[in-house]
Amino acid sequence: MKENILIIGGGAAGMEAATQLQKLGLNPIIVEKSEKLGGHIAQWDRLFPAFHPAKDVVDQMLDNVKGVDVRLNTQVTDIQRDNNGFKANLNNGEIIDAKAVVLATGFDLFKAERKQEYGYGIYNNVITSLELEKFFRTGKDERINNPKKIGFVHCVGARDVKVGNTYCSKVCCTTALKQACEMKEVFPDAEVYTFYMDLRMFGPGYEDLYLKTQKDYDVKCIRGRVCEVSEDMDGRLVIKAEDTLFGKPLRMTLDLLVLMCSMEKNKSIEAIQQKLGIANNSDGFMQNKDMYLGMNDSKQDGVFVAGTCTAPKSLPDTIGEARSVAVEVFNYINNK
Amino acid sequence: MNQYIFHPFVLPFVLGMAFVLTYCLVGLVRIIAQLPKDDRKKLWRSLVTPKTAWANIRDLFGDCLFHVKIWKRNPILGYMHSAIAFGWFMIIVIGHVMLFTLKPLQGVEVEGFARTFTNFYYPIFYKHFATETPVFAFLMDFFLLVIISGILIAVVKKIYSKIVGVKRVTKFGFADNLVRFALWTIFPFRLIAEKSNIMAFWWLYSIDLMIFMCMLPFTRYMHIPTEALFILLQHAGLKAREPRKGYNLAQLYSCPSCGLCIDACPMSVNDKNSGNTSAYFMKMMRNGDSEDAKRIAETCLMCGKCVMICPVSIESCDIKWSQRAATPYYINSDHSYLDDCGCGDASNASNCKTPSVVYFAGCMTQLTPKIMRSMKQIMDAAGDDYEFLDKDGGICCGRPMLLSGKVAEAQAMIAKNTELIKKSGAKKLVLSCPICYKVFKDEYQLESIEIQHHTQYINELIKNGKLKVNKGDVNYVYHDPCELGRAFGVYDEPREVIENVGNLRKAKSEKELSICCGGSLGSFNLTQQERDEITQNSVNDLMFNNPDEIVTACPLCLKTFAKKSPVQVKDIAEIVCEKI
Amino acid sequence: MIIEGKQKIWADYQKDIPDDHYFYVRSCIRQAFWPGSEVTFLDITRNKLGKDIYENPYHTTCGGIAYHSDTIPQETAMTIIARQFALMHESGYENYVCSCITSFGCYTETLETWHEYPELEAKIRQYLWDSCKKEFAKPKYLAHASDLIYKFRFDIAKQMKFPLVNVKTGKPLKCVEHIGCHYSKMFPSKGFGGAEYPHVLVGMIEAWGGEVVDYPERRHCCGFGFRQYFVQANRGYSESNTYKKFESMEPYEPDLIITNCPGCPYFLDRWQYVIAEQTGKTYGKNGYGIPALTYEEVAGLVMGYDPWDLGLQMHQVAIEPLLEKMGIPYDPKKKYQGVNGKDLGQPMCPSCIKSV
Amino acid sequence: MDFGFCLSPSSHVKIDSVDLTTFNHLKETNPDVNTCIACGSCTATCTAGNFTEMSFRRILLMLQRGKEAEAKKLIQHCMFCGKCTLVCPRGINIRKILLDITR
Repeated sequence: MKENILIIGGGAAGMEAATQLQKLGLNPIIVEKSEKLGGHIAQWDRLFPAFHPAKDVVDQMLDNVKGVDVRLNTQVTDIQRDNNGFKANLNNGEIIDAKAVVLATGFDLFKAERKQEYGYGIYNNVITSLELEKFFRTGKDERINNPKKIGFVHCVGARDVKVGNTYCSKVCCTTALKQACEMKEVFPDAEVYTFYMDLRMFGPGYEDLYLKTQKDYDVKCIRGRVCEVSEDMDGRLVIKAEDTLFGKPLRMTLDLLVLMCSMEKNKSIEAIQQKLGIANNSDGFMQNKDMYLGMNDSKQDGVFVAGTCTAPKSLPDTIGEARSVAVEVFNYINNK
Repeated sequence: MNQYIFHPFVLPFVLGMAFVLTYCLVGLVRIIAQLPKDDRKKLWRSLVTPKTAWANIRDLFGDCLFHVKIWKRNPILGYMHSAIAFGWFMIIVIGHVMLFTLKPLQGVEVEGFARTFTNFYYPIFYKHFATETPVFAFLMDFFLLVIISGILIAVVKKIYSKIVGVKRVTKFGFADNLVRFALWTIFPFRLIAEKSNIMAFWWLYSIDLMIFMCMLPFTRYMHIPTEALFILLQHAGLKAREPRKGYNLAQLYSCPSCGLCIDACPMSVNDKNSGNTSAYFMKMMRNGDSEDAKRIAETCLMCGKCVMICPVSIESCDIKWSQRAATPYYINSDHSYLDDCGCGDASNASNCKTPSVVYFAGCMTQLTPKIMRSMKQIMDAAGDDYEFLDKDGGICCGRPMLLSGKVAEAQAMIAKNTELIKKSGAKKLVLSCPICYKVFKDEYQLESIEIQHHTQYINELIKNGKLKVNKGDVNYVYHDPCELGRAFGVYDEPREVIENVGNLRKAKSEKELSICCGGSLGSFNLTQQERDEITQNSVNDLMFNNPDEIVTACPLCLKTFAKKSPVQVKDIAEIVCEKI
Repeated sequence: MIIEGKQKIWADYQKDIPDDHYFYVRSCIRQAFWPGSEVTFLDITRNKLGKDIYENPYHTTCGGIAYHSDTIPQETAMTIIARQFALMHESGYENYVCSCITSFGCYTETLETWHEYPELEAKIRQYLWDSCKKEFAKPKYLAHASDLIYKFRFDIAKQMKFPLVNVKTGKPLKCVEHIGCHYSKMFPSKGFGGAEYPHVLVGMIEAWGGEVVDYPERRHCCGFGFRQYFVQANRGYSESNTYKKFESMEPYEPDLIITNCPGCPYFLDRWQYVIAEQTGKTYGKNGYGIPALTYEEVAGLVMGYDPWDLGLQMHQVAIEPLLEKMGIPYDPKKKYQGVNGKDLGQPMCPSCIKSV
Repeated sequence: MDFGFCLSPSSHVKIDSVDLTTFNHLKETNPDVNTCIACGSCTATCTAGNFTEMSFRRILLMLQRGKEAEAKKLIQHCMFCGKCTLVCPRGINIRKILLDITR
């Protein structure tokens, strides 16, 4: 009989891990709390750096997990170790026995309203990066009315002790530039500004995207964090920042402000995480065994981690980890 | 008037001739009038100075008729040009000589004004009006055939230019093509008319001549009359001043648009840029198409290869420079800060002795510290007392500023550097950068101070035994920097130095044909990508004989080649230093 | 503007204020600037709302101005504060209410510091004993006086005679609310509504019928800034900050400014005069300024106190247009008469901004 | 009346009202101007910068922030030696841009 592997989370990491585990002859079971697979990436329109449709990737992944045992709208309510491995209770009353557990629980998007000074939820024309992706997908958002001036704020909820997140969320810089270009495509007459602290173009083709953003799309990148947003008489946004490269404070009026919300640890999994004895790292994400050779191992035997549950990651990083976790699990089962 | 001394078909010719003569005369007066007073004086003086007068005669024949320069470059094209030019010239000369021996067919004698008038067209259409002596008949037929043979080559060249060794030819507009067609057909028509005496061909012949002469001022064929004037002006020692006036105007009209510079231009490595070559630039300047001309003037690398290769010796770089200099600027430079800076002032250094050599590395060399280090080691090894003028960063030599057309602005830098160099008390100035070398040679008034590029300096050190070097077995190829080679003919010294330390291999194009590295400060407009293409082409040329290393003598060439070269690129100072 | 978003934040930033029995400490400079305000506060709380509010005659300055001007060390300031708390304790109170925002900031900062650094608290306890022989005690609740008015804003509304409404047009008055920086910018959780969208004055304005003006420079400091003002050469900097705020609020045509800090109404009031003298510009209609009032003065006005009893003649910017708008009767002759009918003397007439 | 002090001008750059004519004009002929990443190489190597405040990076920013007069003042110090162009990691044709600004 094939060994059961419990995968918690049906996003990119969970689906890819399941795909590979199935190929390796094991029986992965995905438990996904929402009504469909795909996770955050399914809410995305196009992917950086080459504007590749996210749907293509998600559809391919969905195709790959056909035949995998998937429980949607389901959550693990309790999990215990027994002689055979793990016994997990699901909220639908089902009990799953599994030899190993893969935590692919992903991330929560930082709640933009927590950065009160940006006025998300208070000013009409402040939206989040996720909402902008939805606009790209559906073409609908009543707050986006042919804006003439658009601003992007990087590091919302990242690199900021004031919200308790000191880490870099890794993907927001590239996402901001990608979205800035896309806005220029939708609104060619608009002036687009991005406000960054550092531009971290860490991956292949990302620096080219940056160059393209500047040269072809005429997006203006200003080094400085937006510190204050207000509304003027006409309901337009007045922002203040420092142009740190110029060494002067700067203010301008915008029609739309997009907040690049960072990744935070998925809090809904905390109870199960505690039951499994997985600690958090200093950034509040799940701690893996070590960051070099044990990145997929937790400190607990038989419990593995993959994807953004341990740190902010890009999609290729996540898929890479999901594949490597499959090998780790396979070796673990075979050596038992 | 008797039909045997006049026929209406001469009228088109007479009309054309009258027009072109008037046009040329007016043009001549205009150009002379546009010359500054001093230049005009120079011109008159040169005409009566035996030396320049002789040179004028020599070149008028050599260049305008025999096209000696083209012969040297390409014998087929040389023959083509001299066959047409010299042949036609001979027909005209013999025709006029013959005038006195001709017998009108009806024995009608004409006197007075009529005689003068008939003289005007008689030699051109003589066969219709008179019989000639056999010797002249033979000579006339002979030269007519010579011309036609030249035209045949032209036709072939037009159809398939590679057969005569030309890759790219200038592209022409309607007027140029029309006149060319007229030129090609004049002589065959004449031949047929003379042999058959069919009236229609006499007409065609005459109309062809009219088209040629009436259109001439508006086409490149204007170079035929203008070149003669240009030779005189050039020999008078005039220099380019206003972009489209005086001497420059003569230069512009002397360009035959032959297109030899198109293949020569390093920019032509990309076909898109072959439109930026001198041939097109001259054409645009003639047409007054100034926006495009301005752009090309600033795109040019100023490597001087087109000037070197030009069969007419037109100084196109100078014209481009004068175009740059004519550009108005709304922000003036302010280099007053140079007055109080004690930059590079090493005279307060610990050794109070007056150095024998003052070394000026230059801005570009500041970016290639290995040249500076090598030079220091060489000078130390040679035991020369030297002062390193811009050890801690100096002032620009002024050449880049001059290249942008700003003469007065460059003077601020020239003055400060002059002051610092003179203050050092040294009798010799050694430079590492040919860009500096050019401006120091041309513009600086350093009186008794000898100016050397380090290739010359090192060669001298080796020759007089002050510097001992070992010969290695590395195969080097030497790249002639434009501002050292073509500008000053410093070809031998670097080669002698290299042969002292290793083996010298030949590049495909050498010395005056050397291809610019692409990094030249002369160009303002070329993009990095366009420069890279030029660099690659130049590297390929240098790699022709598979050398182990590329050697150059310019920090900018060094930096530029280093990006694209498959082998190590070194400065000549560096390879010498390795062999001390 | 999405009001629900603000309401959510307001709901998140609430704090406990006890219903009765307060120990009240005054502000040094308010007594000089706006003597009517603290009297009115005590009168409203004691006589109109029926609360027990005690004032100990031995209380002193909190030391805040000296502390923020870098003239006394933190330990000294803390010992002064500890003495104030000890007086409260001796008087049998545990709910500490201060009139001044600078004080409120100092108290909050001190209590938080003691909480984080118990060894410092021990040190201050010793200092207090050494210097005053007083028993160290900490208040159970700390509130700013405006918190109390906020808490009882609806009770005041019930007794309201002149709501913040223009009697001629029937429209609500446009009110700018200006919060003292040290109210919640240092410790957002200590102020009603937090730091970004404080509710303490907004709540009063809404309860009393006014309309809040939210203008771009709402958060900006009034320009007092202690050292910027104390040195004459730096006063232009202080004035420029005020100028920036007025330039930003001007298009909204506000009828009045409500403040809860001693310095803010002073600077927002006096700098209007200086700006007018220097630039010729006034921000109200017809050459008048925009009245900058304390929350007690506004509470007093809506409850029907006589404007001159409230001390409104102490304002440089003429208050009369506001009184006309609200329909509050006043006797112009009594403006510069003291309580005993004595002539207080009129201010020198400014050349630009209207003073009557 | 002399108060002994006066309003100090705002240090804020008000992007809304900045006149970008010069910069936009420059951008048309030199799209490179957009691609500066403010690394400062040009400033560090500048021959004139050895003696003055000359900085191409700052000049570009000044033009974008409405400080054209200051930019034009700085540019007067340029010697057009071209070192900046040689060191620019983005391959911006700095020398040409500097020349164009002065026109």
